[in-house]
Amino acid sequence: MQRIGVFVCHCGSNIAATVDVKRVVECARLEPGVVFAEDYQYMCSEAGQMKIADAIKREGLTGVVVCSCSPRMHEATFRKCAEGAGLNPYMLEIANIREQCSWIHKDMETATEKAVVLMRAAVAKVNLNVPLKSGESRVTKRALVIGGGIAGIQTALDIAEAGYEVDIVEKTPSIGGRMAQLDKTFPTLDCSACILTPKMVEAAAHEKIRIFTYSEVEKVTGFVGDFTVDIRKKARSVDIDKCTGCGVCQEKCPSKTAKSEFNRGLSKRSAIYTPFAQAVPNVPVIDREHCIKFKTGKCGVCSKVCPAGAIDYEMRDEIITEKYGAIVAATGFDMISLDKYDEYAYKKSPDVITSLELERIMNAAGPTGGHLERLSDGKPPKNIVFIQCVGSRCADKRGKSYCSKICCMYTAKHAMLIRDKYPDTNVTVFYIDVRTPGKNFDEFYRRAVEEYHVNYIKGQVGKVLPQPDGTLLVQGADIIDGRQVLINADMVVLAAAIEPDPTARKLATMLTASIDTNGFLTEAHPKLRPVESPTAGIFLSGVCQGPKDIPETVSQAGAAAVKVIGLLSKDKLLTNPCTAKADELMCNGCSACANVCPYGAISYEDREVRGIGVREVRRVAVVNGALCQGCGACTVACPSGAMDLFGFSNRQITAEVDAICR
Amino acid sequence: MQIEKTAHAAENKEWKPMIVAFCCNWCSYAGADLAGSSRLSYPADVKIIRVPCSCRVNPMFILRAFERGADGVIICGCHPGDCHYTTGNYYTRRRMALLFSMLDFIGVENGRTRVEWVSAAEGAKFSATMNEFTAKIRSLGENVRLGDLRCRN
Amino acid sequence: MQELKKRLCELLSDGTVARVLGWRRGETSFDPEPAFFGSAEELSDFVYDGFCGANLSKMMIEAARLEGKTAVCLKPCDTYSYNQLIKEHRVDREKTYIIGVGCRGKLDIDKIRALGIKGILSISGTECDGDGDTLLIKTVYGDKSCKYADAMLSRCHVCRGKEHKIYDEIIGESRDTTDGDRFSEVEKLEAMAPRERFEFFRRELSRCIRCNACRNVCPACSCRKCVFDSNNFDSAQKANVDPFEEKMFHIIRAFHVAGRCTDCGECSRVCPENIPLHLFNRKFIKDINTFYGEYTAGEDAEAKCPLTDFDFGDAEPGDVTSGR
Amino acid sequence: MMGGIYGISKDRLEKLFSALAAERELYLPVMSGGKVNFSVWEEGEDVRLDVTKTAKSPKDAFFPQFETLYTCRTEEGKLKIDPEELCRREFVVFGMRACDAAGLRVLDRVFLSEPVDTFYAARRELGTIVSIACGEPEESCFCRAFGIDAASPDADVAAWFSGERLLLKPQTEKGTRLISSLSEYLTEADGAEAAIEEEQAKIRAITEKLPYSLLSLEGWGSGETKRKFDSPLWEKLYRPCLACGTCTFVCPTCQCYDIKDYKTKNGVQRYRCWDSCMYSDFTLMAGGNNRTTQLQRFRQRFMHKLVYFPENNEGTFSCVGCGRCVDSCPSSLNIVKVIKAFSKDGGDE
Repeated sequence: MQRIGVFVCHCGSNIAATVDVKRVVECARLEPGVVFAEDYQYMCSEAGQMKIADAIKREGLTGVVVCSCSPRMHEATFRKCAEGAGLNPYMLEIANIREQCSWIHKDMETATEKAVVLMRAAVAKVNLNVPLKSGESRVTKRALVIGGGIAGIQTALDIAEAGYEVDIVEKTPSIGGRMAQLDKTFPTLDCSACILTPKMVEAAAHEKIRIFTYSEVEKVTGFVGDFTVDIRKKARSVDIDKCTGCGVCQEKCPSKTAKSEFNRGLSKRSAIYTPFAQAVPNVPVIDREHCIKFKTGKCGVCSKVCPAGAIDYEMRDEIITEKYGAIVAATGFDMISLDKYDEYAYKKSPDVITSLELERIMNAAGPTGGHLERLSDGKPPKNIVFIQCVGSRCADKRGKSYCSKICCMYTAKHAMLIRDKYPDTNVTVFYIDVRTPGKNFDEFYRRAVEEYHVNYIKGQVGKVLPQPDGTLLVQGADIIDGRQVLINADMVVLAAAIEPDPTARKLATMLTASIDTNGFLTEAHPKLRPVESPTAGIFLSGVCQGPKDIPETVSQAGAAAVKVIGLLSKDKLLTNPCTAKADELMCNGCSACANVCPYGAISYEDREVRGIGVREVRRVAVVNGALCQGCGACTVACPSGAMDLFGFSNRQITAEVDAICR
Repeated sequence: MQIEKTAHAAENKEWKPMIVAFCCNWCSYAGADLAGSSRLSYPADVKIIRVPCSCRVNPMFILRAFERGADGVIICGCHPGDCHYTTGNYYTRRRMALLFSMLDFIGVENGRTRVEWVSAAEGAKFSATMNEFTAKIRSLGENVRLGDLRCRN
Repeated sequence: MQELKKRLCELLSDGTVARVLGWRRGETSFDPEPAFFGSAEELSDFVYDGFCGANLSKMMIEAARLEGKTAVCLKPCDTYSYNQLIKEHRVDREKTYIIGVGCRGKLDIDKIRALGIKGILSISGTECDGDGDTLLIKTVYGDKSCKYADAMLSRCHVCRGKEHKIYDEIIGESRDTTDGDRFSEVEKLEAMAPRERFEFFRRELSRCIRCNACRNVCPACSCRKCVFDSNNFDSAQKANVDPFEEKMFHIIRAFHVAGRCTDCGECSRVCPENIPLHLFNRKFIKDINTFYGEYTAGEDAEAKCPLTDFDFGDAEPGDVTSGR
Repeated sequence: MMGGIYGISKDRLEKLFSALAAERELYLPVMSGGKVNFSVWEEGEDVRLDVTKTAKSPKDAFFPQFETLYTCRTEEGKLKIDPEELCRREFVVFGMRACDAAGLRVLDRVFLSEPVDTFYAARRELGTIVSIACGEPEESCFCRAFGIDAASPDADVAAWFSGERLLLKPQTEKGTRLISSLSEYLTEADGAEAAIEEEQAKIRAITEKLPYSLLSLEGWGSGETKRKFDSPLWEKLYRPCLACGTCTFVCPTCQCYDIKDYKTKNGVQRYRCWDSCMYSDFTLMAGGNNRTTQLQRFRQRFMHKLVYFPENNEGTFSCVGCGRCVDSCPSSLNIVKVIKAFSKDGGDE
């Protein structure tokens, strides 16, 4: 039997004005298990807390009920107080007689009656409480960053700067990501490469950072503080240690038919290649699909010309297994496929391009050497039409319901750059809305309109029709003037929606991190925990969590890094003791609980089970306390009631029900 | 030979509905707190039990409440998609849809059970829901079809 | 049956299996009991006829603990249960040799008694490989007869088909026995007023004696310890004390097997008080089909149980009950 | 009036029931949901005296499946105990069979021996039994094996259907009182002795032909307890047992019960309810259970009925051969199979 103390708070007049606290105290004294009850002006005050602490010691209390404000307010306060007095903090429960009683009821009689019932329910629960102890788990002081774009690089650098080891896994041959493909960045118009490449180099050179390019995460097990990850290093066919990055192999390679991924397929590359000149590491890979040696067995030119003898056709995929304390997802984005947008003639005309393709065209290292020209005939375009929200804010299934966020700004950038460099080019932008919330963003957009005279038309484009003369007839609507607009354009640029990188979905499954309907990784709380996944130890950096621009990405990358650092700085993690646990003797091993666990916290083991008249090996559910977050989904899925939740046990809740209903 | 008892003859006291509300810790309990701090009243007949997630609510608890004389049971959780534990309320939704349908099937008035999604920001909705639900229960009257009469002793 | 018996003997003697799970001839021609047979000699008592209605799949949980392989005779409907047990890791497929036995509907001695036939001494025409549709019944009060179909268990009239969902080999022919709609009883109740439904269930459940036969025979109720036998919810009870306790027991039992129940009908078959317990399960099956799409528990050993699954667009509990 | 025989025509039975029920509670076999069970009679119910066996035995008129023993409650922090009142109303159980009446004798041995079970004793005192001879015994009947004569029930009033008449013969003082109170409806039956004898002869002739009637109980009863207990046959016999309580709960002689508490608003209601030796928590104690396997539990049931009970009760078996368990076992297991298995080879295999 417990020895319970009940403490009723007046909360000044907040409670006492509507609840007869003395009567609550009197009723409490009659409850089974209650050995002490008193009331006080402000239980949360130092003097109030002293009363609780003193009573715990003096009366030898084994349980405490505080009738006061919401547990969301002061449960932690009172539990800490109880702990200070030598009582297990989980032996204390709150009866919420303020928010759920005194504040909503006017009649003293009614409110008091309800307060007594709430007190009884809390007492009934405490009668069944058991001391709980947080478990401890160790922390591996190394972080894994998945994705080597600006988000991943920044996160890795920040973590490394704090002194922790960090590995970056990047699936392409070089880090750099989307930002490396950009020409200029808004709203400052500084060169993307100029600000990114130093960071890439810094990351590569950092003694705490290891970079696995051309690699993918294969398997993740474990939990916060103690993940085990298998990384597949795809066969590069070039020895990274021997290669000097001289580039001879790429020059001499006879197979030059592959489309350059980096240039969005607008140019060709050799079968042995680095994606771009500033690649980190500056070590090529052999694209085995296009390599003549791999296809026919004959060739081997690269091997012959390599002065360092770095070419290794025999190289195989390698699996590296490493332990990590935290994992950051920074898988970034891609543009949606425009296959279903026939009306814009993207597939039909080479002069209808996406914004990212325009970035490459405008870039000095791009397919046209930085000259703005039509891909069909190489002529400079005189009329360019930009179409916004292609697949963004889209009501139908072809596109995305969300705003891709960056398109308004980069289109303003493109328009401005074109007007600046080629003043005789007409630039028209069709838009639904122009959204420019960001530091210096609206000013930037205004400049495009006012200084550079970019022709912004509010309205959508219905059709782009390639004309026999090679021009493109753009049929749009101007909804402000309420008229149809026909433009003969030389080039049409589509601001295609961005979507999470396709690998994110698979990764989310591996990490048991949740994703939303659009495939973006979900944050633990949209406002208060925006860089954490609901799955402990998994953090989110960059566009994998939702559309964002570079400054936002970098700040989120930093924020994720801080969370990781905070985690890695601990030697041990305290686990939430209100976790589920299966009674081995009753467990059927049926897997129903594991099927509903959102955290992958339940596994099955063949264990020897011992009980009265029982001694056999059975398949039983085992809950990993470090992973379990205590939602209780498993407890209801379990038909036998073998699975129960500490702190909210079946018997505790039943007792509360009984106490309320009697 | 079934031992059957009929409902107690009208007790002298006026009948007041007894309503059990299970609220998830993260959204609905906070919503109830907000209703409180906004002084949005609802009947004292509603008594809240805090659970970590609506998916913690076992049908056993609901039937137990009815057995012990509750006249109505309401379960409140985060809106679908907003569950603190990502998926808990989706399971609640299925479980309760089936359970409520079954209760309806055996002839229990289907207004006695309810699931409502209430976010931490919806204090007003919480209060309105509880007012509405209590009114519904009042109109249905005392629960005689599910109660175990012994608990009234 | 001879072919089946011969094959079972072979399996035992060539060492494929260590034992056979089937039915042993009883004292009369209508009380065979489920039994394990360890040798060809023991098999002389083996029987498989119209009265072998018991679903043996649940006994395979026990068999999984025994040394060596067990050959089990499963009727088409039993194979659903077996699949479901695989899904729940309760049986060991590796240690099972499934003989899919033919079925032309199983008989219910109570149905015969309900026809006013008393003092039954023996019944012929019950063979599984026979194709007569009349049963000849010898009684102390003279010879009687009845239609095979009239003596069939209710469940056989709404059989889901005679296809074995899992087996190693099939022996014997099956015959379609379906002549009713599986959900018509449920629909009939649904169409009644709540008050009438309540009276119906009160009347039916008031006969419950809490013998637990329905639970103990149920292949989905395979819990090592039932919640109603444990104190986990303060719910240990064996008394039928008050009308509500039976409701609680039967509702929770049906809820626990929802999405897992294969509608094998054993619960109703064994109820000594003739309570139509299958109505609860069928109601859940019907609801699951309506709300979440057609689902047949035990059709395979992989599909996710609807109650441990969800869809973002699932119906709200409120819509579900008011929608009718 | 003792010794006389009274008759009533079948079509006036309904009137008789009304008269009986007006003064006291009347239990009759009533059909509901396709099953016949004894229940407190109300006007218009489907009374089925022609059905030989009710699904459940009528023992719960005397020993209900559930009954409250006392109630504790706290008032102002003080504990109060309200003992449950003993039965004070008279009642009649009409239509019991000879086996059921014999079953009560078994219960009497348990509940009326010291210490007397006052709840049972009070009901036994106030209950009058009218038992009807079995006009159409069924194949699962084997009361004869236990020396029970289905043709002449041992009860307060014995009754026989004869043509369109029901003949009633009071056999005890209670029975005589009951019959005299019904004089308005009954007539002294002429030539009844002969009619009864004729009916009895018919019943006995049928009983002869029933498959289990000649079941031999040789070797059962006291003695050789250990040999039977250790018999390897149990291992084979128990296998199909589902561990349900059907056999126990339909049985007219099973007397085990459990005592439990039900939490009420401000205390507990202590009640007892039938228990079954087939259940895993039967006789469960803090330190565990002395029978941990189903084999042991299964064996207990039959050893108790056929060995332990006769050992302690001058050879009386705790089975009356009503055959309800034979009819209702989901696995077609039953006491007949057990008795026969042992009689073949004495249980040594």
